[in-house]
Amino acid sequence: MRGLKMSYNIKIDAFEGPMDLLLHLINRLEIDIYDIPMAEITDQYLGYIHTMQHLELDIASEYLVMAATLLAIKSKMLLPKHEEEPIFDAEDEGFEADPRDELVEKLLEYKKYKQAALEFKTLEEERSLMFTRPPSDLSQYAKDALSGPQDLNISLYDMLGALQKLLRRQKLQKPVYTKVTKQELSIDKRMAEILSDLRTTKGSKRFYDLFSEPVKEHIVITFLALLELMKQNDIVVKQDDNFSDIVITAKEGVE
Amino acid sequence: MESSKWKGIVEALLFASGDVGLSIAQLASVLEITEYQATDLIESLKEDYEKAERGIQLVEMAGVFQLVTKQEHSEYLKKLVESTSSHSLSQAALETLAIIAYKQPITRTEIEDIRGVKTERPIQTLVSKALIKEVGRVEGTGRAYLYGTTKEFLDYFGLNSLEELPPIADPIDEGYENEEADLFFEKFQQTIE
Amino acid sequence: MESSKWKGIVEALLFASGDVGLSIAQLASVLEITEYQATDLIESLKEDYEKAERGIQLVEMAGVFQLVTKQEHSEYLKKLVESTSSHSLSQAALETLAIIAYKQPITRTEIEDIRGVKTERPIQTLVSKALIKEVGRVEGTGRAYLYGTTKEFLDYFGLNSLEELPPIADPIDEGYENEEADLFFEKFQQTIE
Repeated sequence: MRGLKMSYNIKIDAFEGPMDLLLHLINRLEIDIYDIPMAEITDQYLGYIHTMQHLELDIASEYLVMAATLLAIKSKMLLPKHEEEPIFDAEDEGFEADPRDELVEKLLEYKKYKQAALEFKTLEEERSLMFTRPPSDLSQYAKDALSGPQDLNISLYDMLGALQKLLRRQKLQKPVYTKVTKQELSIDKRMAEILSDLRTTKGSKRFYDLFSEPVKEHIVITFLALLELMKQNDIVVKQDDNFSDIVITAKEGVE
Repeated sequence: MESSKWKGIVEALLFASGDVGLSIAQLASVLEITEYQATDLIESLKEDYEKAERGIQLVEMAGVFQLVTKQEHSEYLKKLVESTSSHSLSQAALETLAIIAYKQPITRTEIEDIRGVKTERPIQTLVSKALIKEVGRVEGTGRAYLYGTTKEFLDYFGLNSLEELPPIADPIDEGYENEEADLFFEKFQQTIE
Repeated sequence: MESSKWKGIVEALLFASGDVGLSIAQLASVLEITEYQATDLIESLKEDYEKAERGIQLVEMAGVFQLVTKQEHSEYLKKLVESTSSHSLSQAALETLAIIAYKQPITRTEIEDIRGVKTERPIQTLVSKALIKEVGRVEGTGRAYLYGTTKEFLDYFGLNSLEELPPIADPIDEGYENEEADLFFEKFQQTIE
């Protein structure tokens, strides 16, 4: 029972509210929305509510309000009709208003936007397939005049919009490769690579040339590998002058 | 200047503008040409981008032109980004947004009347995502906020203007599809039986 | 696949990778081709960009390839900036302002970590517009400045306090950089042990 309850707790999100539930029932029962059999729909709706209560789910008050509305309409439908003197507030003179009218109108209105929401979802998906880039940094061309914000014409929403763009963009700037390369570049492996690298270039190489991969992990490991090689006395590191190239040379006889 | 040179400049300007985009008016003013000429340049660039060897396209969104990658390459681009766990909008947010888009300016109460449920949370989400904003207040007592969509909204859905909103279908005779709900309903029937 | 199609994909990837750029290794891994093939594609794209009708070029900087606008168009880019900057803030400045508003007090380095690019100039602009100010300094070495929003910021946006800022749904990410620092630390530990 416990497990069952939990699964329903998740599934209750299937409906966006009483209107959504009603539309669903109407569709499922293949009912003509313009001629809703109130008794049937009310029974079905209440059955749903009772099951939710049975499952001890929290029922949003809106569902109960709708239940009351359905019952009210149902009872009005049962009242005898008067030809001459309409007992309901009829907007058009001489015609008796159908007690279902207001509900039907609301359902149709809601349905309209529910369908629009579906179209928005499609648009959202299509748009998400297009990737953009941030504007280039052109600040070198900008002139800043010292002044307060009063001559600006921006809103809080411009700021939020910019932030939103940044947040969307940022997702792209976290490249997966940090994960991919995390795999197995060990310091030992990099040490061996460096030594064999040095051998192909007659024993020496410029320090910077060893940092060929612009991946942070690779840089860190290369650096640590170099330190380790120095410690083991396998390489010699030389710099002739301040700021001149640092040259890494493999010691002879080092395998 | 030759037309090919002009195109190069327009491409540079579009590129530098990134996801902020460039309007025809801006383009005309920077190049000191008429808006007609600017539009021509844009059109001709658009065609160039249609070639297979180009990975980018020129689209008009939210009233500005911007370069974006072609949809057909999205699978490769997705490999470059961390798997984004569905950052799409919730059903409640989409419904709320749809109502605001078609009926703006509109108050929260009016939205709740249509949806039949409380809508505070979805509105907050939409504001924080800069998809909607407060555009004013109702006169009189209460002075409730009126909501409308933003420029970011158009960009988010790839629309150029509100006129491009999908027409709202008259829902007569259209089936109401909701598989998830169906599934729920079946389970639920089993429980009552 | 035809080479023209490949080129399109490489262009799309380069475009979307922005100022961060792409390495040959990354490109090869995303396209599942060899690094040789990736280099060939890059070379061939580079040539394409040399044509006059292209406003962008493919450059290699610090081992990564990225697209940038051609030097010769800089006067137009300058005009673009001039035409937009007087009554508005650049995207960079708006982003920076948002980050400061929501994460103050914050140092420039922290902002740059979030934005992924240098942010000296936007900060200068915001200070000169009195929207932000230095609110203190970080303890310890470096003593970097901490930035926060000003009273003018609140006035300008009609806020009584920072609490009135709309809540943001997506947290501004801070985990990323730390992750890398952790990685470094881990490796470092391994070495000393």
